[in-house]
Amino acid sequence: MTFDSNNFKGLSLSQDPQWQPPQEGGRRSWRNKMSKIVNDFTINIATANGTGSQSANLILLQTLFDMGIPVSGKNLFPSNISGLPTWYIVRLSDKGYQAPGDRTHIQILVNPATWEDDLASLEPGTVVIWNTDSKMEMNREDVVSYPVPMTKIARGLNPKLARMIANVVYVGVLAELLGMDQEVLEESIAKQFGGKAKAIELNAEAARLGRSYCAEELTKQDDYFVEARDIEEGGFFIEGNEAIALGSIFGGIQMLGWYPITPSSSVCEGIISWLPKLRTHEGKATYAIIQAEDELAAAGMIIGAGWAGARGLTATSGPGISLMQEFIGLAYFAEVPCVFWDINRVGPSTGLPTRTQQGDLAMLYESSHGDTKHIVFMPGTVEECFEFGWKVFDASEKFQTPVFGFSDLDLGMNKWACRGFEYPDEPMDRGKLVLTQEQMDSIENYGRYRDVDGDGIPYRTLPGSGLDPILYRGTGHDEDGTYSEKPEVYYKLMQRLGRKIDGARDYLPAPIIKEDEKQEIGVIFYGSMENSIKEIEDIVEEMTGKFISTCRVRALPLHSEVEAFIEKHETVIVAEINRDAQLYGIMRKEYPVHLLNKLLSVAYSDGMPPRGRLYAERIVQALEEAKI
Amino acid sequence: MTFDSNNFKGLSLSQDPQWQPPQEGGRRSWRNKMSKIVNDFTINIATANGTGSQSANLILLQTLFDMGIPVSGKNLFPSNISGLPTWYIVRLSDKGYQAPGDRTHIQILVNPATWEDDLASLEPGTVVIWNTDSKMEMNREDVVSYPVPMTKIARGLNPKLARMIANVVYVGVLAELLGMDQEVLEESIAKQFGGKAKAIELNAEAARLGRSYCAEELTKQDDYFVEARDIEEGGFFIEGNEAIALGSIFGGIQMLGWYPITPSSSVCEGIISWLPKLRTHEGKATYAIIQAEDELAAAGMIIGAGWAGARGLTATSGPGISLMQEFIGLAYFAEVPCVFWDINRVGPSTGLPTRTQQGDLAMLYESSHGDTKHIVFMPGTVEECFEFGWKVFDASEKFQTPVFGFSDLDLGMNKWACRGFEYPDEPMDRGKLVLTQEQMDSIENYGRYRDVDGDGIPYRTLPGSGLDPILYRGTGHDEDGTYSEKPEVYYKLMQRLGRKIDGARDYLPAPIIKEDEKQEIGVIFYGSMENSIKEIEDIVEEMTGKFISTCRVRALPLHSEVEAFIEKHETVIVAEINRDAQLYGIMRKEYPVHLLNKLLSVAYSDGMPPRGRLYAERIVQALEEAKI
Amino acid sequence: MRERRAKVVKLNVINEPKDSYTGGKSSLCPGCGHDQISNVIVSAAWDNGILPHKIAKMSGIGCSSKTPAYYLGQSHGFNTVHGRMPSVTTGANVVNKDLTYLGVSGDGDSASIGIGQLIHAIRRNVDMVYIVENNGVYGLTKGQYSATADVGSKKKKGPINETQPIDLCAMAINLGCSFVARSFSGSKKQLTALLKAAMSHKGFALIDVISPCVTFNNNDESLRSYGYVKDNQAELHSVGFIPHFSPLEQVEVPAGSYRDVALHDGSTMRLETISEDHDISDAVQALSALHKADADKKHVTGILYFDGEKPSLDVDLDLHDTPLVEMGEDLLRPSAEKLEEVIASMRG
Amino acid sequence: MRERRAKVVKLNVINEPKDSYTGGKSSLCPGCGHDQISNVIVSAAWDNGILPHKIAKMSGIGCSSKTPAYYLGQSHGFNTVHGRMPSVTTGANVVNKDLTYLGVSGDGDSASIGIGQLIHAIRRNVDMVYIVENNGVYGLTKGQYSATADVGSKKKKGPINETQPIDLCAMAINLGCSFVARSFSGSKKQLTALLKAAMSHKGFALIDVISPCVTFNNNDESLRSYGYVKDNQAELHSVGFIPHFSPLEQVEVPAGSYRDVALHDGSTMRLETISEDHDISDAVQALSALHKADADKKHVTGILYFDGEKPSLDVDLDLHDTPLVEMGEDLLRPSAEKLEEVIASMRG
Ligand SMILES: Cc1ncc(C[n+]2csc(CCOP(=O)(O)OP(=O)(O)O)c2C)c(N)n1
Ligand SMILES: Cc1ncc(C[n+]2csc(CCOP(=O)(O)OP(=O)(O)O)c2C)c(N)n1
Ligand code: SF4
Ligand code: SF4
Ligand SMILES: [Mg+2]
Ligand SMILES: [Mg+2]
Repeated sequence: MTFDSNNFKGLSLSQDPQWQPPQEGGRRSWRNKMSKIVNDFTINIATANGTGSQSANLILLQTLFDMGIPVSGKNLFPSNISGLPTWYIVRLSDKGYQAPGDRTHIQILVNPATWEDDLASLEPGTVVIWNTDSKMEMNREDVVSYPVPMTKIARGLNPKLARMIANVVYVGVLAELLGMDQEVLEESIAKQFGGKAKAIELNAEAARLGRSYCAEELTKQDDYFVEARDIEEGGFFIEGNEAIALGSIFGGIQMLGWYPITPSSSVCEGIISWLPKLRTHEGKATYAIIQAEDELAAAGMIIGAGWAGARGLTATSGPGISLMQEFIGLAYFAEVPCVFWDINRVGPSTGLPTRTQQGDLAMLYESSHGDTKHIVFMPGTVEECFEFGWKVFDASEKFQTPVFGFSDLDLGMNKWACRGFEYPDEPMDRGKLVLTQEQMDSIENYGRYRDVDGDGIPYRTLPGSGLDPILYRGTGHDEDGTYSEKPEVYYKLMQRLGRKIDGARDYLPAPIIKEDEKQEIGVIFYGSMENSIKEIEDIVEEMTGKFISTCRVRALPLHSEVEAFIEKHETVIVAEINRDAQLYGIMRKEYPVHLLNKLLSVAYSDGMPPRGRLYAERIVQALEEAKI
Repeated sequence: MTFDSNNFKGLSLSQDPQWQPPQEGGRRSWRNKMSKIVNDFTINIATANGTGSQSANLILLQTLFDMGIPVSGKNLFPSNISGLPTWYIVRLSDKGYQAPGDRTHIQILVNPATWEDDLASLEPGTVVIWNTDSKMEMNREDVVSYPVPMTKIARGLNPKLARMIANVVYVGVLAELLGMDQEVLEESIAKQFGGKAKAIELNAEAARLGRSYCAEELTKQDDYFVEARDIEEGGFFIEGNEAIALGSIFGGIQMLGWYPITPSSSVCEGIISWLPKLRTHEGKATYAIIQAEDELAAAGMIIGAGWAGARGLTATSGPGISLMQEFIGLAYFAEVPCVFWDINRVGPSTGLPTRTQQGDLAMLYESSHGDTKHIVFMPGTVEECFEFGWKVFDASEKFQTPVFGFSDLDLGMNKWACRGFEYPDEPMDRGKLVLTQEQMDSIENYGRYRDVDGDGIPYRTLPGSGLDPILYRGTGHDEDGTYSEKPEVYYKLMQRLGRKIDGARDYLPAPIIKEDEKQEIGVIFYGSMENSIKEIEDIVEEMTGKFISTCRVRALPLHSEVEAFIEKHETVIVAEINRDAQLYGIMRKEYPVHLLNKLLSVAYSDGMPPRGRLYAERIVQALEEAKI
Repeated sequence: MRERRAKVVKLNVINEPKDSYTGGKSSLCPGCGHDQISNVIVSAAWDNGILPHKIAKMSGIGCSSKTPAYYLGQSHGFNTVHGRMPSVTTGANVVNKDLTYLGVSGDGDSASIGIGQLIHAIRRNVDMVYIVENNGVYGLTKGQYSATADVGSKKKKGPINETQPIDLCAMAINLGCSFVARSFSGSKKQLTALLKAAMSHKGFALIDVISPCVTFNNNDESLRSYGYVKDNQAELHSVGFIPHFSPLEQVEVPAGSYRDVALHDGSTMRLETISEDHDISDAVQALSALHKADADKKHVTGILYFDGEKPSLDVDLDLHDTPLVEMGEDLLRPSAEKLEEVIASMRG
Repeated sequence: MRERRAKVVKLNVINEPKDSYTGGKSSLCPGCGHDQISNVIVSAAWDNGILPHKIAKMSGIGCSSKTPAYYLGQSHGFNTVHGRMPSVTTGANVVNKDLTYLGVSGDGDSASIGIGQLIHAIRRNVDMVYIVENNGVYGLTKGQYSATADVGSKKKKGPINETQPIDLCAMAINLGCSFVARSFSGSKKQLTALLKAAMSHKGFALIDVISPCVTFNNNDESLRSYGYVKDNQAELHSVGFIPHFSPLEQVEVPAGSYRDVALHDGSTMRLETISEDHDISDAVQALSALHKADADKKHVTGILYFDGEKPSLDVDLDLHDTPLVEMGEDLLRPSAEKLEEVIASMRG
């Protein structure tokens, strides 16, 4: 008899089925080594959700960040509200690596539910800081064990909130153990709790107690240390989704129609929370927000808004995109501007709602039945989330077509270090709008769907303007918008639509290319893989002695520079986070055959953010196989 | 100011924008030529829908067919109920060509609305039989004009029904003019009207009046004649959709959940009308039919039926497929058998609901968000519609996955000559069902999603059986069906699903290959293009002197013989009825690069059934360009 | 020279001739109830003196949903997808609240695929008129049963049609819809009055109009076969022959009384106009009247429920008076300083 | 040797212990109303003596829809997609009418995305029990408002929540649903009785159960912020901290009277059990009771409407007695002769 129960045990970073433990000979004996390891290790914190560990972890992250240490945090949370296992992975890396590393160096053990599996999966020599009040055993001899009575310490402070405060205790222990600055730690606590004095005091005290427990009762037996670095001015943490929200607002969003779904909800909730502060005029709203009854309605609403002449946006994830397919086809065919953000989670179907993937890309590009093709923006950083947040609107109105933003849970729901946002450097592009009779008169032979300028993009009038009204429709129509089933009319229309979208190629964000001189190996990637690419580069170099050039694709249809990049390199690998090699597939379809000869694919997806070593090894393997 | 009105004027076969009238020198002077043209011409009948012309046209078709003449009929009807222009194209061809030809040889003009355009588009020398009661002018001198007072003749017979009977009058005129057998004609009328004696008499009389009017008042001035041929025994006319309906019933359909949409409704209506006759047991139904509230519900219903252990089917068209995307992903991921027929009409969006296209193929193959891949059956003849009608169920239960049938309006809603249907030659394959405790005990380490046999296909139990119950789900699950977010569990599951569908390749219908010895040029095509391929072959040969081999793909994922076919030929063209070269795209993605070098694409779509010359010319052009 | 007398053209309050409100030629079947409704729309819009281009015509998919091409040729419109017109209208409405939104739908469009969107547009009280051209069948797909009440009272029912019909008016009243009325396509006077009131109403106004399909809605089981026709020469007819009918005669029923209307297929339908005593602010009374009418196999017409106080969606949203679509970059894009403030707040 | 006394295990009418009806451990928030309903399901199924494997557990997506994992571990089930459980159940039901279909859904699942399917399952009178675990919020996506009535009576409303809630019971009654009841997750006795009756009913049985979400449903505006908590130490709390609550106390309200129930957030809710005089066959009376309760800001519980005569879908379909899934090739595939006959008829 089988049904689901809470078996979330033992999610560890080394569970890639391909992964092999290092060979016996290669294993360094940790007890003999005394060299300091500074700012280059991974902390894995195993808790349960709903316990408040999230804020403790954010305090830890903020403290490290404010010490100037390059750091990243990944929240691996379950698809429920309270009580299920959650892991938080903090990676410190002077090299700036942001992917979860290959292994855990420091394990915080708080959650009895995953205790045994977490423990079992650790490599020898790992540091384990564990809650002695959890009634679980510490049965490994080959790790560095730091027992801490976290709950007891917390209970001493505030018995009612002990479950919650215990989390801050381990932050204090870590601070002492690794040598974190107490002042910075307390500032981080203050940031985390805004102005709430009582909460700040309570948490600061818990951290101090953790710290002094460590100082007094534990002896440092490990090599891990942190060291402050020069601080980049003005940096802060932000989630990709909030950056998109802000970008949308600076892009002049007028209508938000949405339906909640993880991991996209925070795009909309970000917009909802920022709009009143940023876009109120004479005490009134300059925007409309509607929580729709479902994704079909959300899509319909933004199409209605686009038809009426406004900038409408929705954000959703895979299941929502599937449900919006019919409407997307309408917007494509009737040429209505509207913006869809897909924050990808793991599919197919409901899949793993709280895990990350790049599995919807192919679907977005060819959304809806019949012959279609769509513009897709693919940010890879929080800065780009903001930038593309406003640019998508311009593209959508310029090309009079639905435009997708494509991000994922990893980029969208984790906090990333951000340098800041650049204010839009161009005025809003509302596209070929005919707003006055004068403008109308200047157009020769106006028709809603007539290609007057030869770029495939027609002019349009708006409802209420009194200028050339038409009945928009999803059925066949001629250049004036009149219903038509004529073969040549349909053929011409479809060819124009094809040209229109194709013409967007080089208007869209160009790829970010970093070229190695030798131009031997190129790696093409996109989106959140940005956060792993540096490590991938380094590991490939370490393994093969070869340097790689990288090309981060930022939009579909593919910019011509992507093709040029492939042209220049001997071998090019397309690395992505899905099973079916979706971007690689698009390239296979579109590129001249001589380029395909040098194109290889590394596609992998298991719900985890992309690990550097895993991709590096697969890239090396692909290179080797290709040589045969 | 523009809005749609009834401008359906002038749909003619020569309106392909690429089409050029023959050069001056090449134009034969029709008046001088006296050679008989037998069984090799095209009749175009321009009427309005709702006038009853459909039955007149079917009588004409049946008469020619029963005389043993290879004939085909295409109904080009509008997306409304009554009063809009409709064309019926009858092609006679001893060579067996079934595509609409390059031009009209005989035009029946009845509809004033399209009169002028229809007339204007005719080539000099065309025969025009026109209704003098239509109050329209016959202003061309260079055609062979046969004026007939059709309405007046009809009114004489029955004034109330004159609008309707007038249609049978032109059938009578044609019969006389071309030399059709009166006896066969009257038999056809009798067939058309079942047992209804009065209707038979009325229509037979109308045909006789038309016939005698022609004999008495007109002088034959044209070269067109029909001649009886040896009759193939047992042939009959049937629409592809009805053949699918019958196939489904002989495939043991248990549940039909549907929502009306042109051109798929007649699949369901066929099932609905045949089931009571074929599948009643002890006076009760052995099937359940539900007209759903929409396509989402229809999909849900057949998934429910499949989950419970029954054979469920729905039929729809593009917009419905778009709406079913989320559910299709669920069936893929939870591995629930169910069958979806897509009778393709012209997209995107509502598109041209009464025109034909192969525009949904790419969407079917990768339906739903995330990484997915599906089995698609693609019949090309009415016989195959029947055969695949039952085979899809076997495939779906065998592979425990949604299976698509893919047809189109042309194949589905036109009447095609059929030799008969073969009774299923295999018992129903219900797949790996565990129905008893004994069976269960014989499986080592049973788990709903465990790959016991290494073919990626697990075993399953049914609700109500008391055997190993599980909670099916669209979320991540392990081999026992238990909820899991573990990376390695998800990875393994997705790899297995990949292998499972991939493994279906050579189980599915192999392509139909006709090889030319030289193996120079190959043409790959699918579905309803079958009806044009012979003519395409002949025209290409005529134009280039080269013979071509053909390969009709009948399923996705692609059978290994398709690859072998490409391997063998120097150049291979993929010909299809869409804009974006969808099958070609799939091949580009999946085939080794060395094969892609010889793969060319000819994709074209304007809503019309594929015309032989148009494709042949584009094939020749592609070949020439490739040589540069 | 003689003075030429200009032809006298009747103008409405804003000096527009009726012609400014007409549309293209209908391609529906002769006699279809929907065409009568189109005529009423033209009259009501003209009577109400709305600027034609300040009306937005919205529809879904179906014979009914095609009609926006046949009226108000000077208005923009959107013939959307099947069953989803409410959401498109909602989105348009909130960004341009100054237009009069006139939605037309069918019973298939509204009661089956579209019922969720209809319900939620009612719940939000979107400021629009929503006409259901209710014929009990799917006209455009050739006569399948829909989920609403039959127009004919004696309709023989196949197995599918055992299913209880949905009364959209009762549903709407129960949801607190701010304006609910029922009428008949042949009751031009009543319908015009209702439509004028609905267009003036701020909020969601549902008008369920019984609008017979002359081609597919009839008493015979075989009605779903395209070839079936309804006169006594039935068996003489051909596949695909659609007889021509004249539109139904005008029927105006005084408040409180009823009339039996003969339909094309020979059946009759009983129309009762709701009495003047009916308290349109009492939802339970309205529901009770509908349930009673249902039991008595008749249709009660007129305004059934009205709530003039319920704020419409645009009001709920606290929108600025200027429609959003008329705002420029100055209002839509916050300043660079604002961005600095945002970033500063993030830096904490 | 001493004789070991076997532990006495209570068995039901079919000799099954209650254990045969339990499921996996719940992963819902401690104190969630949904868990109480799961317990009732276990009891009611056991009491009714249904063979566990003859029950099918169906659900959509949401905290509520996860619960099938927590009861009836010996039954097959299907946790489908958001809002679409009714159609899946309909398909399963008609091919295997011998199972007891027990659907569980949430208010988001039922009243928003799924309202169309719910309505049409009711219309068809699919033979199933449909429990709405109604908490007025989207629990699983962290507390957005749903389209149903608030559980707390004094809930402060943000702008979106001005929107009139949908009363699913009133909607169902209006549609002629054959069994309509309302209850409260904390009224174990009443709910068990209702559920037992519903499982025995042949036709669609809707039970709308008020089931408080202890984590997101509370009186404060900030309830949509995940970090918000509800005790007096609120401001001490952290991001992502979900306090533990005990389940609400049992409340049983005698017919005809009412009781005020205190919720976790300190608000109260008035529950009234419908009086014994209530005529459950009178739809208008039931609607009127609901409209009145709404006006009085209370919830009326108990069986509100019942129609034991309405044929269920499987009956309408005139199915053979043997469930379709149990038929073999002999019944499902017509003979070769039949095919010959078909072809002969085509040849005409
Ligand atoms: C998604 C989708 N499904 C199905 C159809 C086919 N379809 C066109 S109109 C129609 C029904 C229209 O019925 P109704 O709304 O009652 O309008 P009527 O024609 O009766 O006026 C259907 C099912 C479609 N266009 N789109
Ligand atoms: C198509 C789709 N849209 C959105 C979601 C995200 N989602 C999951 S549960 C849920 C709402 C659940 O609310 P409700 O039904 O009231 O259940 P509760 O959690 O309150 O018990 C939503 C919107 C989804 N899974 N699928
Ligand atoms: S089919 Fe019916 S609804 Fe459609 S146009 Fe004809 S009469 Fe009207
Ligand atoms: S979030 Fe609310 S509905 Fe969901 S489990 Fe927690 S208390 Fe229950
Ligand atoms: Mg209708
Ligand atoms: Mg809820």
